[in-house]
Amino acid sequence: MSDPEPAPERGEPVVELSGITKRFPGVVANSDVNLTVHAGEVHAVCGENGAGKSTLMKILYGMQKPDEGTISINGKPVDFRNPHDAIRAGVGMVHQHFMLADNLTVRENVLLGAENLHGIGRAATQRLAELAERTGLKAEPDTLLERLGVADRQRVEIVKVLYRGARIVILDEPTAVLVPQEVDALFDTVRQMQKQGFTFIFISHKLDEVRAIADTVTVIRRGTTVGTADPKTISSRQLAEMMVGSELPSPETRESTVTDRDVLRVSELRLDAEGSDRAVLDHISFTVRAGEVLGVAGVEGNGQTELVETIMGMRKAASGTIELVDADGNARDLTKLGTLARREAGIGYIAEDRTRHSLLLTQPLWANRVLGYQTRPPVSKGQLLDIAGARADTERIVREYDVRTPGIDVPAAALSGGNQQKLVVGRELSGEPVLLIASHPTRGVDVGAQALIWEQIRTARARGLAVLLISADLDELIGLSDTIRVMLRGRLVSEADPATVTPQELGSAMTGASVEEGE
Amino acid sequence: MSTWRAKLLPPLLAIAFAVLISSVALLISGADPLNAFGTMLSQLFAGTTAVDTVNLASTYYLAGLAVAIGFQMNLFNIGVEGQYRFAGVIAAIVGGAFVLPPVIHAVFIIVVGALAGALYAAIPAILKVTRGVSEVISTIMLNSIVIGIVAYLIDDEQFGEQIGNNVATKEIQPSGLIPGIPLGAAGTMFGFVLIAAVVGAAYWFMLNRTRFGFELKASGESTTAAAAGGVNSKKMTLIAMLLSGAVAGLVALPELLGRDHVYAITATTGYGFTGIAVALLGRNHPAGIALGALLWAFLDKAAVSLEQIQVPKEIATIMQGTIVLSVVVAYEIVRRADLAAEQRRVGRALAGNGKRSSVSEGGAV
Amino acid sequence: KDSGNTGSNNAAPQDQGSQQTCATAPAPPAAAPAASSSADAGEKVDASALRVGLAYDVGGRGDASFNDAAAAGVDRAKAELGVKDANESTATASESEDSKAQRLTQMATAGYNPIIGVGFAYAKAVEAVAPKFPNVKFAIIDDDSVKAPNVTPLVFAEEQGSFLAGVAAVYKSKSCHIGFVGGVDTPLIQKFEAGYLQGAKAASSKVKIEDEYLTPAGDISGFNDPGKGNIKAKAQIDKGADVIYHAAGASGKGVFDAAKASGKAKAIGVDSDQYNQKNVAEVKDVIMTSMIKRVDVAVFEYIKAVAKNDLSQLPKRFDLKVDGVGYSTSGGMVDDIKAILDGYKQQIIDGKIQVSDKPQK
Amino acid sequence: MPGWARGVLWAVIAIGVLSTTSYLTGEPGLTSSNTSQVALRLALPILLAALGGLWAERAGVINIGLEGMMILGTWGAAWGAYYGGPWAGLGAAIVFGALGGLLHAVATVTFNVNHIVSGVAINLLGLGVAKYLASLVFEPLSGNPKESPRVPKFDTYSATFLSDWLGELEAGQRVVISDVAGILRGLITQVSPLAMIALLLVPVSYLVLWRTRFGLRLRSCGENPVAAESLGVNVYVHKYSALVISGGFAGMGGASLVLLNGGADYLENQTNGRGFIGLAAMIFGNWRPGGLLGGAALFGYADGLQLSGGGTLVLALLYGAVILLGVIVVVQLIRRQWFAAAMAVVGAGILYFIYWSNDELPEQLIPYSAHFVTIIVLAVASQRLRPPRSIGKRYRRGEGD
Ligand SMILES: Nc1ncnc2c1ncn2[C@@H]1O[C@H](COP(=O)(O)OP(=O)(O)OP(=O)(O)O)[C@@H](O)[C@H]1O
Ligand SMILES: Nc1ncnc2c1ncn2[C@@H]1O[C@H](COP(=O)(O)OP(=O)(O)OP(=O)(O)O)[C@@H](O)[C@H]1O
Ligand SMILES: [Mg+2]
Ligand SMILES: [Mg+2]
Repeated sequence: MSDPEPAPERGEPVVELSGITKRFPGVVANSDVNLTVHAGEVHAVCGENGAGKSTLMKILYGMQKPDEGTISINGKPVDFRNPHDAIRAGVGMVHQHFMLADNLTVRENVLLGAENLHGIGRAATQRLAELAERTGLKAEPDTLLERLGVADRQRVEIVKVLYRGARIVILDEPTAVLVPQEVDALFDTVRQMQKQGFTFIFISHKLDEVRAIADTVTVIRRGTTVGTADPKTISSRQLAEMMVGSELPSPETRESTVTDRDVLRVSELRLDAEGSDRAVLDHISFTVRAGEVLGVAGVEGNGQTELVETIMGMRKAASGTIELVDADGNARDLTKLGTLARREAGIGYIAEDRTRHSLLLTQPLWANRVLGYQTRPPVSKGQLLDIAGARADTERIVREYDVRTPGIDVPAAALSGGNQQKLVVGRELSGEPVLLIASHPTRGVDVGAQALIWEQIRTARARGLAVLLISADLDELIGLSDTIRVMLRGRLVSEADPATVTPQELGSAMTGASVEEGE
Repeated sequence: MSTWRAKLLPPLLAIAFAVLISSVALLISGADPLNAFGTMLSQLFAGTTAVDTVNLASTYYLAGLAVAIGFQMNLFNIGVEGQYRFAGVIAAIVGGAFVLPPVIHAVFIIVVGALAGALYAAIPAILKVTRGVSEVISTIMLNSIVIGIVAYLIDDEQFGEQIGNNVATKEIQPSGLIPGIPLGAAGTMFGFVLIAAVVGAAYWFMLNRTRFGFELKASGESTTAAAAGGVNSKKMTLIAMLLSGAVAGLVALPELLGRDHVYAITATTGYGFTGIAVALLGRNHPAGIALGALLWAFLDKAAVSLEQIQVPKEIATIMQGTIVLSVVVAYEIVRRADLAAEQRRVGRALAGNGKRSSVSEGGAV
Repeated sequence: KDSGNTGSNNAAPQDQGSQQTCATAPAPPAAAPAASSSADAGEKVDASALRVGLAYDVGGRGDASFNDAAAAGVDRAKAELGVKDANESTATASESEDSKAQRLTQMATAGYNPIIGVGFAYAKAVEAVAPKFPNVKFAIIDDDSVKAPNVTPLVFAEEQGSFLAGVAAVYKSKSCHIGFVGGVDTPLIQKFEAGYLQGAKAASSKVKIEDEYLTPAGDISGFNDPGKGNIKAKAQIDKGADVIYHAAGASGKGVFDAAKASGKAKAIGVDSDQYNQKNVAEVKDVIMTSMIKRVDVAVFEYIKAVAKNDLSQLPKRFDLKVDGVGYSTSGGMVDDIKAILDGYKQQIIDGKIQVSDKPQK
Repeated sequence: MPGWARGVLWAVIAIGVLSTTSYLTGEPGLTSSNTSQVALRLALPILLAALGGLWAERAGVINIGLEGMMILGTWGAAWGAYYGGPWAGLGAAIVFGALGGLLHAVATVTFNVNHIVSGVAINLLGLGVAKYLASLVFEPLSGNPKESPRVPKFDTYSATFLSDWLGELEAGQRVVISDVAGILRGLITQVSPLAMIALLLVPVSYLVLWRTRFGLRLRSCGENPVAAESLGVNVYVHKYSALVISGGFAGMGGASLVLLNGGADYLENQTNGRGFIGLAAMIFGNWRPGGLLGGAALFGYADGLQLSGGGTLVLALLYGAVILLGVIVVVQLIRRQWFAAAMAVVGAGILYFIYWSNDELPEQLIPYSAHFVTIIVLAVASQRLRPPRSIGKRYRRGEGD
């Protein structure tokens, strides 16, 4: 890799990682990584899935010990035995996967481990309120964390870091679950704090975000630093090439393949919240046609998850009908069927949370191929499993979808997120589905894998597959969809044309700023 | 190879450690450990002890399988204890009430036992599925309640009859019994040992080769993923619990049909709890459970011979506890050693294949 | 703080007028001083060649109950008959049936002869093992269901001894209200219950009897829970009972404690002379008598008979007549009614009173 | 509704149902002071075991080794009390139980042993070690390897003045007032210090676990240990402390079988499954101190009733269950839970039929009344059990994601 221009100096180096090496069984996560972060900057770290970013940050935060290498904070060499040491040195970290306890309150989550700072009484409450104000956290301190949405959880994480008086804040993929407005709000906060002298290390796959917020960017590939650049002068395309050594893919749909044959007809669907008659979904009607990608936009928590799970039969609709039409035009009422029957009728399902809904983490890859298809060839014959068939078909998916794995006998947990996702996509496109329900199909997946997944969806669509796409990534949504519907508070409120709509317009429709335009 | 090492070393380490701990206890109480262990081993080959051990192990094996089925679904069926006793008394009553042609009679009793076990397991299963009652509580309660039910059924005003000072069900006629396998002076092995082996094989096949077994494991591992994959976890809970109960229903039968022919108030209790230990020792694997059952039965039998040389037989209980703990600790230690070795090997070959052990325990990933 | 013996101050209203005696039946004629039948110690028997095997039921030596009594019998045989080698082994609560057979087999193989199974739980095991060792003599306590030439049953007439306990209870009850606490509801314990009820009713037509068990058959915790025995006895005392007979093994301790705490009730012990037992010494002043079951005598007599190689003289049943059962007088609390008790005893021995071994409720 | 209000509401409903039943069936025994006194005594070991379970499980460790720790406690209690009086006995019981807890911690926390395996092993070890020590230490003293010599017990205390006044109220046989008086009076008469400590430990556990920094850290280890670790909490230390405390409480539970008047001294197998019942009471109480107190009280009450009242009182209790189901039917109808209401109606019908058609229940089943009651209450009460999120999961420092 050519070494691009070094970024202009900004103040003293506050973090210096040099020669960091970390090995895990079977993998070298970091090898001889060097990273220098200067005071008051936002320093982005980019890299593919599994490049070793999180590992590096965990080392800086004292959660893991490097096998080799040294860490200096503010010019002084340090040896962190645990996060407590790091916190004392002024390092705070917001983790890629939230580090929150659902059954504790917001206050408890923040105070945990930092009770000495302001006690657990009034002083603590007051400090908490100040920080909540600063980060825009609206939740009451005594609400249980499980009630909060993702954006608020993110805020709680940031409050946690600030509460501990961190001056160096690590944000590990903080934007993966946020909508544009929320990302903007986050960035505002970051910029404001940057002015107050905080230093940020910011990890993201989204290159435009990196370009928007970072002062410096360091790229990591396969565990080593590839180089450091100034994001203001480097293009996204160049950055991506540094990361993966290939072209930046784009989600743009080429020519339209929409036919006039209906595949999924949903009408007047209604879902009630558990144990009450409050509607979570109401008056949901739409149709997806063969060869069409119908995108659903919406801020998380507005019913997209529930919609998908209702169509899949994992939740029971209170009223309304769901019909699937096969290639010969025979409509089949799915409303009363169970999940398995719906899958057998030809629905493929990429769930939004792959570890919870798509994978058996401790089971080998070939067993994961069986999940959801246990009644159908090639993975089963009658009541018996066809293990040879399942293995062969898993090999096929690994090949066709470029799943990077040492073999098909490793447990799914041993794959990185992106590779897990490729496996899931491969599985759900097996067995000739007529409809694919794809929830956040590329969430947390690196650009290479993302391109591959998009390509596979497009290919299937060209063959006549109908796709219901849910995504928080508005570029993806606009690029892939033939039609976009916006979901707000359990209703489909408006429609947008992906050819003309901008992410900003879509974002304001999603937040209800333009409800009146719909319906 | 490392897999063999990972499988066999831990139990050996554990037994060595347990022997060490017990030796200390023996020395404190003034006994000679060598003599004690020598007696335990030599008695195994004296008289019918070896065969008795296998017979007892068949009972433990069934109990272990019953518990393991529940564990596959993350159900903690402490209730095997209650289920086998309920099934035992029902099978004895029903079996003693009729005379059917040979074989048919025995098969009939076995079916009744399995059904009765499943029936008693249906209570916690239904409570769990419809009302969300924790199976741990309900089975703990049902384990006690079964004592009352057995006492009620066995009472001579109901189905029992008094023999001397004992009370037992009516004797099952020879047509209902399962003939033993005579081994000369070594004793008679229960015919049920073979049936237990068949049940074990069926368990393995069910788990690894059938769609049902897959669904069972899937919902045991992740109810959410299973649900998205079209597996109804409530249904699986119900079926797993009933199956577990049905196997539990067989636990009393080796002794009932092979030796006792009646179910008496002096019938042995506690097999269900032993089953938990045995299942865990065998890591829910049918062959592992078999080894666990044999080891456990051996220790039980050895305890009896210890008394012959005036050694406190609590030593056997202490050894059982120590073995259970040290087997699992040893597995963990060996696993960690393997992992570290793997880590060192990484530099050379990158595509390591030793990852499996780390995650196969459902550990933090 | 509560003072030592606070009685339960909300006891049921008592029959204050019960100073007159509760007994309604006329006392039986006093018995002639009986010649004790087992006391013909004249002849000298040498059993030094015998190696005795003793297989205990759950509890074993030191259980202060029938296992202990069996041990006492062997100890006496060692002292008086010169038995040198006695092997003892104890069952555990959750062992399987064939462990008992294994125990007997190991003893037989090791050359022990005779071998005594203590407790009816050994019936099946003896039945299975005895035929394999035709030259070894087996005895089994509390069971006579095993029919084999080399097996000797050693059974007792617990109901006869308990009959006397019932009579004593009636004579000592001020409220004419007595109680029975059984440990586990088995046929064996029902014999104690049956005799007690019959004895009490024979002595009084108006006596009120509380009659309860701690656990049903099969739940041996009833013999092992003094706390529950205590609550049960306290409840009976609260209802007005003032003499309580227990046949509840270790749970009996709780019964004594309840009687002691009430400050007015008395208790009747079981199996051995509990007045002299160490672990209830603190409350012995409430143990007015105990129904004694002479397992020690049976074991001793059996060993002696084996040594003489003449089992025919052994009683078929150890009953009142052969002093296999009886009552204790330690503490002197029943000295005043001794004549009455002995009168009933004589009537039973003479067959004028037949004591049933099934409770007539 | 806050937790304490819910607790009070349940207590009020329970007393209401009991006094109604007592009035309708003419059985004052349901609410007599004697009954509540016995209930307290029987509930004590269960309550302490349940508290032990609470501490362990709040820190994320399943503890089915409570039974074994209790057994160690009974041995320790007898040994300590024999040589140093009841307080020394209590201390020794706590230490012995805590040793059991420590072993569980070594196995589950340090070696990541499956929690249930370790619990099963500790139950075996507790039994084996106690037997072994008993034959080593007690047999020479008592001549009996199964039993300790008699040991000194705790004195009991009564609030005499209050008690007398309540006694008058109780004797008055006025509806509700007498019932409440009876129940209260039982709870303040002849109470041992151990009972007071145990009852006090319920609010103390609440305060420590929910209102102190130590408690917060401890609970966070049960909810999300990786998050706790990421905030600098030493998860190992907290899990260890929780298990030692858990074992100590279980040991106290053992002591409550040995050191109370009228109970046993050390006696082999005397715990007889109470550790498991304690675990059940804790789950019943939704892993909360107030809830587990309710579970233990329910069990102790039902057990006491059958022991001191026999079949007739149990039958009366059955009648009470019918009334309770009636209340539940109304509640469920208001909540528009038609299915649950229908189930409750059916249940009430069956129970009423049993009540109406029997003068006496099968005597073999009566000793298990408490077990039946527990199941019935669980089946009709709504189930929103919420175990700590990371319970039973393995945790190793640095292995989280
Ligand atoms: N706890 C662990 N045990 C074993 N290997 C690990 C562990 N954590 C990380 N790894 C390895 O380290 C490599 C780097 O992982 P890391 O999580 O740092 O990637 P990343 O750059 O954060 O990727 P992503 O963008 O997907 O978050 C992975 O490929 C994995 O093989
Ligand atoms: N227990 C483990 N054993 C071996 N490798 C592991 C283990 N846990 C994680 N890994 C490795 O960690 C890497 C990253 O896994 P992880 O689940 O953190 O995904 P990720 O890189 O963070 O992806 P995403 O960004 O989508 O979350 C994988 O490549 C995998 O090889
Ligand atoms: Mg990462
Ligand atoms: Mg990662």
